[in-house]
Amino acid sequence: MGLKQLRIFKYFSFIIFSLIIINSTFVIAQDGADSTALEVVDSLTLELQPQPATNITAKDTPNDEGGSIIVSWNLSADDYAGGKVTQYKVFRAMLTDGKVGEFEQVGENTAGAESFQDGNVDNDFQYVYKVQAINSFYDENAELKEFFSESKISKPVSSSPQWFKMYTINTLIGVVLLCFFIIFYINQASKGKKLFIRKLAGMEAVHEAVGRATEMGRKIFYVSGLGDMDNMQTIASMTILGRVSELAAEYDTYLDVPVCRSLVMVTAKEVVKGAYSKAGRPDSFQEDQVHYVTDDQFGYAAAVDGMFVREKPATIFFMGQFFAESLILAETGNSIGAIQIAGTAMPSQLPFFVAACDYTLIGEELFAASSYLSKEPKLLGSLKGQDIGKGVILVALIIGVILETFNIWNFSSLFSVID
Amino acid sequence: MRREVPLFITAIVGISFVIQYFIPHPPFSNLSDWFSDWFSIIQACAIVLGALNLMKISFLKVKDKKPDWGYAAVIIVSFLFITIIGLSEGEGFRLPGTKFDWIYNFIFIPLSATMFSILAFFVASASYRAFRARNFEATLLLIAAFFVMLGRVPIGDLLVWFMPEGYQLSNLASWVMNVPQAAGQRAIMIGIGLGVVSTSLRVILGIERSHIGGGE
Amino acid sequence: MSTKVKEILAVVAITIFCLVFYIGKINGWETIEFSFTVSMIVISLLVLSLVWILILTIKGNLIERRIVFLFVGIAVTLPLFMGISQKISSSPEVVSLYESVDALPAGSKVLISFDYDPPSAPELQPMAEAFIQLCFEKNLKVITMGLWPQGPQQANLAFEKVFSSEKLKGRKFEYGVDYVNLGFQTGNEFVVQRMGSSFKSMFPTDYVGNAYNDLPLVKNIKNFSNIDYCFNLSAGFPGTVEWIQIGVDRFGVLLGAGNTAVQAPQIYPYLNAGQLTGLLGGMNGAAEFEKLTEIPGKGTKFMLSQSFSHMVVIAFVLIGNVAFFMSGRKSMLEGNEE
Amino acid sequence: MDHFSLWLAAFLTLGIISFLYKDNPWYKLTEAIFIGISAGYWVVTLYWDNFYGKFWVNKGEEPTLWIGAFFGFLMLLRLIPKVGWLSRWPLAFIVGATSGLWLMNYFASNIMVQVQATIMPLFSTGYGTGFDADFATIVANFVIFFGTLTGLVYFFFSKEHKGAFGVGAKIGIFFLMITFGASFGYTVMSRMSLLIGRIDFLFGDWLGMIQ
Repeated sequence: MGLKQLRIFKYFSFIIFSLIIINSTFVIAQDGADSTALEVVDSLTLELQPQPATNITAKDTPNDEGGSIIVSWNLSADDYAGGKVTQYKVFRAMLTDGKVGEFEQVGENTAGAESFQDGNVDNDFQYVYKVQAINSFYDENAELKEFFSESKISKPVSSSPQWFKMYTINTLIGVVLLCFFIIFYINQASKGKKLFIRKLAGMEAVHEAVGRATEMGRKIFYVSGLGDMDNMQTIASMTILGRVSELAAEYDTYLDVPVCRSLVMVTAKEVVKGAYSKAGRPDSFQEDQVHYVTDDQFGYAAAVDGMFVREKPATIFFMGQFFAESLILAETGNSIGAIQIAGTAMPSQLPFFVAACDYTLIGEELFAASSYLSKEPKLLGSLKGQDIGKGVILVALIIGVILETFNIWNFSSLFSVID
Repeated sequence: MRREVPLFITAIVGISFVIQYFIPHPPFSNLSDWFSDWFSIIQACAIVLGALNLMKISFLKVKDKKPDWGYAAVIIVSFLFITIIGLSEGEGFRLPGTKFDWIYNFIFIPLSATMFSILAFFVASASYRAFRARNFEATLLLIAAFFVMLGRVPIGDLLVWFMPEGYQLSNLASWVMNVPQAAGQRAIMIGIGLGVVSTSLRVILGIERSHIGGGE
Repeated sequence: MSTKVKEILAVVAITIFCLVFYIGKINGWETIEFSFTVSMIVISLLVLSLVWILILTIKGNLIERRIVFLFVGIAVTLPLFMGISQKISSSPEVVSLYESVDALPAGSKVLISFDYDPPSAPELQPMAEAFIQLCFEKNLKVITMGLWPQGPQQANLAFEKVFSSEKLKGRKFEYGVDYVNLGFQTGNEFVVQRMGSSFKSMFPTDYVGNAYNDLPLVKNIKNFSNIDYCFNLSAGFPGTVEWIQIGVDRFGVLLGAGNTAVQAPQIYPYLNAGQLTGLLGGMNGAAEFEKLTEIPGKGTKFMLSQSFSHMVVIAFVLIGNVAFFMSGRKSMLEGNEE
Repeated sequence: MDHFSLWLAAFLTLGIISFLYKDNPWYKLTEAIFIGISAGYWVVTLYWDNFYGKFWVNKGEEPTLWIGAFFGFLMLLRLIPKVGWLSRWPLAFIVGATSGLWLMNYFASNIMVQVQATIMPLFSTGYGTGFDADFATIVANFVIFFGTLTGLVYFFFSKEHKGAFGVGAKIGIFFLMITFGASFGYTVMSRMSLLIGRIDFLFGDWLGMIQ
């Protein structure tokens, strides 16, 4: 060790020695845990100890339900690629009557990180934070060595819940606008205003398909897919089932509804029963028309496939959320020569429905189908409202692209949904 | 009562769940958590109905000696078999080494994985019999499918070995997926978004009410 | 001979075949691998039979479904016996996934959600293995969970495989410190939603029953803000879409995804919109990722069969269409072929 | 894996495959086993995970869970025809909550975010970077923009697809078809992978013929 280094060493040990004294004199609350690391102070420590993080700030996490505080800091001077800092540890203490309590570690973050979110705090209590810059590594004996330096303590902070997520204001405006259009046109329609709705090929064919089954004296199958009742596609499918079963009741054709979710079974029973009584044939309804098979995707597919092959229905409806089973079902239905009408919002299954079924409702058309089938003006009004929404989106797309292309305004930021 | 209360429940619950998106403050912040718990519990109760329904239909088949009644008996036996074992096994029924786990590994997986894999055969059959270039649209569908299928396996690049790096079938497939395909998907997605909003709204407003038993 | 007798004979023949090879397996027979010449002969035979099908079809009689099935079965099985290797390219979405993981500093916490079950394992398991191994090679901490009940089992299988790999053999990984398997929780997308406020409320214990707070790796993880990277392996619902809608859009996590090929096209718009850092699609995605990470696995092994199967499907579409145009479109559109 | 387990798995696997030949007793047997086992599997899973795991274990700490249990109880009342109509309440609850949640989730993720992603400067790699895009990027930007635009036009319900609007819708349908084609290609890929996985089981794990 050269003379110069020796001098620096002496100089530093003096400072640290005085620090220890100051520490033990003024901060009695802090016990051994912190000072132990300072015991073995040699040149190696000095060399390996990183500079502390600076400018520690803590603030309540905005737009949340409370219980969370964001701690941020400026990087230690030794935090760069290849620098000494490998990690930051964040410590927290509660502040009661102006007195700082015991610090405990609440988390860590990797080198290069400038903040940490502490989600384990209670609302309306005061806290202070400090951050340790850590240099840890395995030495030649494969023992973990750790050196650290501590930052100053942050100003006290407390967390609280907010009543509104400020950054969702654009979403709020958008959704209110869209709902307004829909409700407005529903109103218009129920006042008797005539609205034009284009033909949906699949829905035009429903009467014909049900009629065909009646002529042939065969069953109709209605498959509502794999979704449970917490799925909008299934709910849309149930409303379509209502219209289809009404028709089936009128034509007096047997409608078979195998389902793979118990809740869907319960709902479908309500729907079919309601439709039969609406069509004036409550007695034709049989409880077992709607029956549960199994919750399992392929158990269900195997069973329904078997039913198709053995009972040879004249008409099959596939409406709702479908996955891989769509192909087995549609292909088998096609091979027995049934008329098939399908509708789903699952893009991955659409090509097979398009290929193997006579008519296919694509995406949004599935949601429009029940309105279309009902021919009820109110429901058709909602389609018009949707279209206005679509128009607004088209205009926004065009204006936005022009503005951004010519560097006038970052229009797309209006549609951001994250903070 | 029979119709008004459900409509009321749907409306109130629906509106609260729309609001919870904007308000982080309790109790709104807890709503979706509660719903997920409640839904799980309701689901668990509802499956009793489903299972009873399946048992009833199978049992009637056996009792009336309808055609294929033997298979209905197999359904009943295998259902009871796994249910009794699973329920008696306790909370850790799924851990490796349990009887339930054995049933899962050697009965359930082979069955469902095979059912899944025979889709490959149906795909091939559908390709041969159903995918026809009937018109321009269908032709476009097939061409896109060709390039993607070829571009996504090593053999595709082998077929166009003469093309320079960066212009091979795999690059073309990537382009199709990332550009026109993504544009189409996006249009479908936006459409679905509008459809969902509109249907949800109709349900919440009580205009669409078949889920609680049809029209009137 | 009646059909019935033939069928019984076929079943008997298959049974004997299986028995012979099973007994052979027990007695330590070697696996079979075709030489290059044999492989080429097999390939030519396959091509010839396709030509035969083409001729038959043009003549106006569509071949039976069952022959199509049989052909597919053979064309997918035989390549598994061939020892031909192929050059695997790398698509941008796979590269960007690799780079985003590569950029993570050592010690970062990576959450992997296993949202699939064994039937989808052929596609997703190779991704899981390569991804976990990459994490360990880069000294990242791995936390796994599942939105599907069978997911955590798949995670365990992947860990076992990775620990026994050549590259990591000498190293020790401590459960609870280097990796944790949190297990499965019901509630679909709500699980993700709730993890946004608290992991612990969703996973009070891990897969084997240790309390959350007893696991050093996770005890200080409150929610997504303490996670550096998420990776989701998905075979449907709930899966990548839910992780994007809630994890990314609401809580701002950094997400990469591995999907079954069926799912993947739907994910591209999200990828395009920057909601995902990268995407592995299907077995091809797995093979490309294996190549980038230099961890060869089943994805690479199965690629030859995959190539063959694609060629077969393309051939069938072409044959169907050639016949369709040559024999007049009308008659075939009307006829319900069987 | 012992011999019995392996052979059982193989027996069931081949039983399902035999359906490809035709509907036969072997398939019907495996199908029946499949239906029974899978229905039972879900009963067990839902009981332990949902009822026991969610409700029974936590019922003391979380009083709100009782509301769920009450709804579940109402659901079971279907078994008694006289008061069966009460099961509409939990249904109404589920449908209402789903509607509310989906309304917002889809509005945000499918509309807002996708619109945001589609609005981009056509000649730049990002906003405010100047006209710095290369030719390929410019083409891609244009295609994505017009593809999304025309695809949306196709979905208009209240306007006849005629004139300029009809042309838009027509182009839109082309994009949808490319999308379906790509989906088809990927689905083929996926299905074939699964078949390969199964064949690997038969010839690898079971018969030991391949590595």
